[in-house]
Amino acid sequence: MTVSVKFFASLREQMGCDGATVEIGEVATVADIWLQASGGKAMLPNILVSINQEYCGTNDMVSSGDEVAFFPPVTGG
Amino acid sequence: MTVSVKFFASLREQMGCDGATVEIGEVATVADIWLQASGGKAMLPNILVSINQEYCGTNDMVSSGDEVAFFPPVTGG
Amino acid sequence: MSIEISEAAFNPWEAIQRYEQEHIVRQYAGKVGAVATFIGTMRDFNEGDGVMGMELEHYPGMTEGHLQQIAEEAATKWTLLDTLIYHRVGRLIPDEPIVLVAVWSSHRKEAFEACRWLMEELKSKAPFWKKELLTNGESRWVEKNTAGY
Amino acid sequence: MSIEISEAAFNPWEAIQRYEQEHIVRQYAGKVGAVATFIGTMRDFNEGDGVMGMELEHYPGMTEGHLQQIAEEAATKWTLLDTLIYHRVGRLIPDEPIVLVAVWSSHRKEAFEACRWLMEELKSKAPFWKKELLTNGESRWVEKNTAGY
Repeated sequence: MTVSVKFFASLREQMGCDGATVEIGEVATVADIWLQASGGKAMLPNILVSINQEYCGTNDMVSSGDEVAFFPPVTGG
Repeated sequence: MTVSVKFFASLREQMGCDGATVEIGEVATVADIWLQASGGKAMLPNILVSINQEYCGTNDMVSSGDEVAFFPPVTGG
Repeated sequence: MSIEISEAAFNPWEAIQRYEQEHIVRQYAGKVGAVATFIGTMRDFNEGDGVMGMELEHYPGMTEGHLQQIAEEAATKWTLLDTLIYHRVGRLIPDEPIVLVAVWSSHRKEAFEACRWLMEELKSKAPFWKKELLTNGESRWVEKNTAGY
Repeated sequence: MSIEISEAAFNPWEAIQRYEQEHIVRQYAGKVGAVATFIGTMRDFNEGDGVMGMELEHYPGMTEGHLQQIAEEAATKWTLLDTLIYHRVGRLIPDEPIVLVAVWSSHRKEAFEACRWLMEELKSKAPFWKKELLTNGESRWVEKNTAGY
């Protein structure tokens, strides 16, 4: 399946890109998506994740066509 | 001594006047002032009192020239 | 710090802007991180009755003094930059602003807490009294405020 | 209820007034008793360093959705009349407003509590990120917000 990946803020700078399209098998978690999109980097525990713009956990299952985002702690307001 | 007395709001309406000048002996408490200014009426327990525009208690001593005010619970804001 | 009591109707947002222009912009350039404000306005209902007007009485002198005291006390309890309090007296009609409290600080916790504390102090101790003119033609003194916490 | 995210600098007091004229005055005539507002503005200092500019990044779509969610949740937790949230993104300089939260209700307790809760929710969950440009020429991502309670 195909999943759209986004990185924001300091994570975007560390990754050197604001996102990617990931091709992966039909059964995959957010953590699997991270491993593939990051090229195997460790994911820091404070990284936040979302599927289709809703917060989720790293063990949540991803579906084809989903938008999965990874970003550091938020600092708005 | 002479003390200036003020009434506010519903108490002013009940008394029928917004204040009075009270002549009283040299040793007097706020409660004494009330008795004389009100003509001996009972003072409801929720009545607030001040001497020279600072909150005080009914047993506080009054001095000559003081401004003593009696008023109902406040309802501003 | 400014305390004002007036019979004049006021636009609270313009009052805040004017105060910022005159007392905040230059004096605290770069230092303000938070502004918490509260506006109390006159409703056309209270305790189940329609209200068409209000007469707001106060104790001239003591009211200003008491508001000044609580503004100074807030400035000792929290680290604040400035405080503005404006309160109407006299005759009001529904939707008119009654009270404005605005607090400027560097951090939001202080602004939020001081603004709310000032309003509760004002409502519980500042010598103001409201008399409502009801739509049924009667009038009555408001006996107590609604709970703030 | 209105949620707006914009690169355009804004005057918060004029934004509130405009919103009141368009959405409050007629719809809630006589019903508003309380308006609590919070404005967050950009300081020229943070964590002991001078700050001369800020780049505010967000997650387009998710940010709006998340703010809409918390505004709707506030309206279930408290009895509110209306809520306005405005948040800047893009490049900012000191003293510019970053965020505005305004809550209209009939009673003050609800307005105060909802306004503060919305700000804490926004700061802890809404996907915005601040990058500071320091006066020493360096830039850095803000790693966490200061405590709100």
